[in-house]
Amino acid sequence: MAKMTMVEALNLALRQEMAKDDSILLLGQDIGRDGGVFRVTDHLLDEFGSERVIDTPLAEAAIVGMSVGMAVYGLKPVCEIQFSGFSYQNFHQLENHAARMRWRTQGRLSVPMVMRAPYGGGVRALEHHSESREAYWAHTPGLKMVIPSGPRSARALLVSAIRDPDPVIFYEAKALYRAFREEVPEEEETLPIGKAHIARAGDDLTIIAYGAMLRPVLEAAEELQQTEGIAAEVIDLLTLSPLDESVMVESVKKTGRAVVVHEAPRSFGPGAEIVTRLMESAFYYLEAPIERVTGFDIIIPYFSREKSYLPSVKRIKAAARKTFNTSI
Amino acid sequence: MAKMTMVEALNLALRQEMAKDDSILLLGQDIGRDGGVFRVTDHLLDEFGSERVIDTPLAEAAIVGMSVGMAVYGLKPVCEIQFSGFSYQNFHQLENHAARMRWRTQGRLSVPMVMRAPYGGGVRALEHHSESREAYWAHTPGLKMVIPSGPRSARALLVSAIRDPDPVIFYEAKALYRAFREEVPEEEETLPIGKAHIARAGDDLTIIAYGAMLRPVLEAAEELQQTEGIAAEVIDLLTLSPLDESVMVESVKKTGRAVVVHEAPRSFGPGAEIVTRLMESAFYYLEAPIERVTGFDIIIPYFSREKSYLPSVKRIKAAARKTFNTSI
Amino acid sequence: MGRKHLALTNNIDHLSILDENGILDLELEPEITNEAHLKMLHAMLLGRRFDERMLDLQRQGRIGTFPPIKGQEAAQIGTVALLRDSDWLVPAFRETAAEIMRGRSMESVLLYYNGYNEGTIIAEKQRDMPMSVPVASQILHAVGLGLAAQYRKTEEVVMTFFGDGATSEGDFHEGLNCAAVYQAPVIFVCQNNQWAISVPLARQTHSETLAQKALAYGMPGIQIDGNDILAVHAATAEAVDRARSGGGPTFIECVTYRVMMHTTADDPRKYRSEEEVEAWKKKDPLLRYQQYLLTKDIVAQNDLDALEAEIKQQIQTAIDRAEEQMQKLGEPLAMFDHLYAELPASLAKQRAELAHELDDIDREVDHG
Amino acid sequence: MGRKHLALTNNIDHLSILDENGILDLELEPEITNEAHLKMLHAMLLGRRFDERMLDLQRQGRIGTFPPIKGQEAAQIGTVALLRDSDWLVPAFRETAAEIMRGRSMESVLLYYNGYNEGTIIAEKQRDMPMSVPVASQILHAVGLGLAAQYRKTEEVVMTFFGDGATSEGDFHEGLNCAAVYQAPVIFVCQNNQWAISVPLARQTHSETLAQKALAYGMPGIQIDGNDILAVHAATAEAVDRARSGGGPTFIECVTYRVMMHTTADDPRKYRSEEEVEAWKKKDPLLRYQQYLLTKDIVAQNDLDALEAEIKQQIQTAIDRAEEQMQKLGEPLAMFDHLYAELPASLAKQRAELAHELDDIDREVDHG
Ligand SMILES: Cc1ncc(C[n+]2csc(CCOP(=O)(O)OP(=O)(O)O)c2C)c(N)n1
Ligand SMILES: Cc1ncc(C[n+]2csc(CCOP(=O)(O)OP(=O)(O)O)c2C)c(N)n1
Ligand SMILES: [Mg+2]
Ligand SMILES: [Mg+2]
Repeated sequence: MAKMTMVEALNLALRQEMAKDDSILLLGQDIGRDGGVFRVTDHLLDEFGSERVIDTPLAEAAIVGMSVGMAVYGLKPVCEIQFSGFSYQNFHQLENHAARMRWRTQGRLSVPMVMRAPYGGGVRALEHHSESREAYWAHTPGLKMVIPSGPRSARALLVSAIRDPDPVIFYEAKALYRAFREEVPEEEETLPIGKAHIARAGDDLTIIAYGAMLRPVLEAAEELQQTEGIAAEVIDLLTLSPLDESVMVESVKKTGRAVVVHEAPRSFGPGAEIVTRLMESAFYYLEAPIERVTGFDIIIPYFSREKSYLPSVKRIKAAARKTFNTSI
Repeated sequence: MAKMTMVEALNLALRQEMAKDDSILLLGQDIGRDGGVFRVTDHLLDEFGSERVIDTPLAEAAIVGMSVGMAVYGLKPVCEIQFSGFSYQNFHQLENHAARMRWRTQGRLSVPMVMRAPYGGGVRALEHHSESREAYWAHTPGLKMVIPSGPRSARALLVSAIRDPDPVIFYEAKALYRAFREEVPEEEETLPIGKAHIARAGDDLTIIAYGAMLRPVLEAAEELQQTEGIAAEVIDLLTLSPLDESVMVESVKKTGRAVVVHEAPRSFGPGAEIVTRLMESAFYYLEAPIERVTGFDIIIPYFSREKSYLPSVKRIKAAARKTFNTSI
Repeated sequence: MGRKHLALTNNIDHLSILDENGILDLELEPEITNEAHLKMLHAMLLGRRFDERMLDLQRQGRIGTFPPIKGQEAAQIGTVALLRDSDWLVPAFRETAAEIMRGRSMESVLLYYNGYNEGTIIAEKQRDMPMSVPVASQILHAVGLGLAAQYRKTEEVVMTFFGDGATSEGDFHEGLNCAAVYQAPVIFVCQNNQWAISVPLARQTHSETLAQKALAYGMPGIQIDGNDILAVHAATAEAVDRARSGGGPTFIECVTYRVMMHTTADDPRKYRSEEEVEAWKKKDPLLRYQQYLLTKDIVAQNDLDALEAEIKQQIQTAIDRAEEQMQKLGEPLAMFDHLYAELPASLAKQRAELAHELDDIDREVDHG
Repeated sequence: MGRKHLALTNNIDHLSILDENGILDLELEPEITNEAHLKMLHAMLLGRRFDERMLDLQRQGRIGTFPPIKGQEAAQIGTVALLRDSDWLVPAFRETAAEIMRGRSMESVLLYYNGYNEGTIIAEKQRDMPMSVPVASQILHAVGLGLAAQYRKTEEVVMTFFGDGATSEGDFHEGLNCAAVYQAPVIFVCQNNQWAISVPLARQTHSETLAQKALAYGMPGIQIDGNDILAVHAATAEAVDRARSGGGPTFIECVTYRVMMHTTADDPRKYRSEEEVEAWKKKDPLLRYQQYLLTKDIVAQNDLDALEAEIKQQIQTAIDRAEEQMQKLGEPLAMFDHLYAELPASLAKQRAELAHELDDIDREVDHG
């Protein structure tokens, strides 16, 4: 197995799938000669030609709208929106069409497309380049919303997303693109969409996270174990929608305590749904209120201050401890 | 006081505010000669002229984007998006700009605009005309999200929204437009944005709702009282963002039980945030899991089936009863 | 150096062959077989009569809101007539006649306007998209289909429809621009019916024609009398041939008129004059075409009468069938079907909730 | 009847006055005062030198990613020079020189590219919008400002900038269409620098020029040599006069070139040839303009030298000040300021959370 960055792992997924299935096409801004601004599509133009690796004009609604048409035709477009902060330009194409085509035609036409987009902070990017608004898509019926947490899950989930018969929004944490390497097998590997992963086992507390937040969460869990003897179970959601309720509920039934972590703004954010599902299905097991560690309800600040915005190990640990202070 | 429909009450709010303040302009599709497809702007063209009641080309991003520019200039645009299902076409203008201008310029420029849009089901409308996706806006930092529940609150809140120094998304339940009449005073009346209203007092159970759902909730509360002796307190949120946490929390601290009702799809919907706030601040007072009565996580079906989709009195009552079955 | 006019590759032409007075430009008259003429006549007449009948039904409360097409039959039929079964149609929401000519059943239309999801099912082999309500959004799907057809090295072409109002939307622009960049085999048909609900063309755009918008994309564009089916047919044939042979997209502006209300929920008297409507009624595309066919002896008056009777019967049969079908439809649980290929667990739970509730109702009915 | 070419109201001209070889079209040479020339020269030179210096700073890690403007100074300065203080500038993100000429401080630019929100503050009386990153989105704000100025019956005009890539976005289309419908006093300046990151113009649109896109809106459009400040100035003067006198909007395509990388995060060697870049460097707008001013005796060589020295000093002062300021900025709690006019209760709570956390850190630092 080779050690790969997430960028390389995503590239591998695309390359291998494209080699196997000529109905897979890529489209997006600067994905051809340039290989994408993060190089996820590097060299794919050379390998598959400009008919399959299509640089588009600067038009997000077109990228998604054309993908809808291609998918209806029977192709499997994997489009890239250069930054998730520019996916609002194509919101209507997803909500009005991609999410509805199968349902509207009662299964006759469908839209097996993937929309890839980098999301999240932590890489000192310009404005509009660091947002984390996965909740918009998770709340949209008809879409699936997937967020891998590292090179290996990114590769496996992207393959699954491409093969999925329905439209998948695939968010890639910029902060993870080159942050570390992981063993990624050359041979095919997939992960089921809609299944969470227990990234660390523990009996005292459940911490639920996804994407770039998994790493600080695991760090916090380790420190909690080391310094305070708290054994945290860490759940990596991997898919936000449909949400894998049972894994979370089982864990919390065991631990009685939970912390939910995400970069997205707090209010009406993904954490609220997670908390609510736990409340609905594990209410009588809860020893303390569930804590949310999240971005604040503001625009993520320009990069000199973004660290104070993003959930930190310290903040996660503080929330974890709070679930043990159950005095009324 | 005259008895008015919600359409008439909204029209009154616009007419009176425009007469007082010449910086208020209306723009939108068919709002001029036609008076809006729901007649909310009826006769305003005649009264204020085409410079202030501006029919726009069929371009939602333009409607909102031009409003942003006008607001920056110092005007107070009140724009209409013909149906909230078409507001995704202008999502980027709200997220990228309206919501950020004050913050980006540290108070130097601001966007005191209102985006009005009809939302929700129950009027046998065509596809894309019955959605309830207020969560998108409530989750967007920098916006305020207001949803009145009848003629009188609609009039008072629209006046407040127009005077608000920040961008307000103002959703009007189509199902309420002509459903009933209410006394609406001719003289000026406002309601504070960000404040919920206790629509019915009670000690046994808290039901939280807004917009078109208030009426079935009040009906359910009345029936629960009559038939089962359950005294439900009903909270009409009126503003979704910023959320009036304290009113809800106080009520649930008293009742120990809560039901949240909305038309929007359940997952990652507004109810999740409400449940979570209650969990965070009234956890130790809760006698039972909080119930959600909501739209399902699907597209609202075409109108022959929409009734089965929308929360009904029956469904609300069943959920209320469930909060009293606290056996584990 | 200096200041010079730029010469553009494309010119914008206006085309009219059979005018409102029945005068024919013999040189431009297209060659159309009698069989093809009869097909078009049938489709136009069916489109007209079905539309009229739907309005009756709506007024009787037997269907919900719908957008009448009256007056736009030539623009719809003269274009779609050129498509093969292997080509794609991507309609907006006012192409009922075109959709039916392509194979959509009248039952399906009736189900749709009665609020049944079953009304957007596309029949098995049919290569059409369901109608699209969000204005202009479907244009991009047509470009995607065109690119797919191009990628698969087929001869298929894609035809998409939209109104004059749609030309103001960003999706229109992005679609035409991309189609031109990729030289996709797409025919963009704009039914310029002068109105977008209450907004007249002059408030929709400041350009003299819609056809000239093609210049922005370096794309051939043409304006035609959209009530003249011969002109529509001729211009479309040119565009389809070009697209099929790899020559790329074309923009066709059909100048026509929305004789009726925008939808049955609309009252056009609020914003336009009777005189304007009356003037346009004189340009009726169906009468003009029938007159032409009679003059050319392609049909006789009694053929027309027979056709009317036949169509009346077809429509009645469709209505009867649709009303019968609706008795059987309406199972609420069907709303959960086909959102995803497989029902996710959380949705299955919600479906079960509704099933339980419906059971309760049944029981209440049974025992109450 | 028949098939006829349509005559359009507008023609698209190309304008060039001072070419890359220094040859001047005397008839078209605009009348510009010496004072105005010196202002433009200062602004162009400052724009160039500041850009170069920022690149150094970026390479030294003293600022973050930024988009260089080199080669586009004439397009920015020849246009903005025509604005009054009471007019509005609505920039995209590559108009640093234009913004500075309008009054933005270099410190503000440095703060912005160092990730400080203080870098988008607009100075008190300045009628400019902050730079806008989402491509083409700002175009609509310009139209809104123009409508507001029109409504208030002022003589103000609005000038907005965007790139060649921006012309593919829906917002571009909706903006120009609306401006033309309302005859809003807006000047749309497209800096066609041939590239949108790695996408060359030919893959951005199939039209021969960008200027001709104005025809879609029934709007005057002109293509000019954007490296020729005299042409830029002349075309802009015409457009500004038209807008100011109620004649409506104009679309100006400045043909120029992005000599440097898209941003400092970009490597253009991946997608374009050195030869192409070298060829364009020969068309440098600054050298051409300086030569013209020398020839015309508007400046002498030692004026230029003095100007260089002065600008170098100005830039250094700005950098020193910015770096000093940054020492004092960075209070994280400031991120909660100014999102709303008044801090809502729930946000106040979150602010308190962060304040508490920061206090903890202080204490840890104090005692640890
Ligand atoms: C994106 C969007 N905005 C608004 C509407 C509401 N609406 C439906 S049809 C229509 C007018 C369409 O005009 P045009 O494109 O000329 O088509 P026509 O109705 O004349 O056939 C409007 C505004 C919509 N369906 N979609
Ligand atoms: C809506 C949107 N999509 C994508 C991007 C990413 N992006 C930033 S600049 C750019 C290219 C812009 O090209 P052009 O308009 O020609 O301006 P230039 O960079 O050449 O000045 C892209 C794709 C963005 N900022 N906004
Ligand atoms: Mg129309
Ligand atoms: Mg460019």
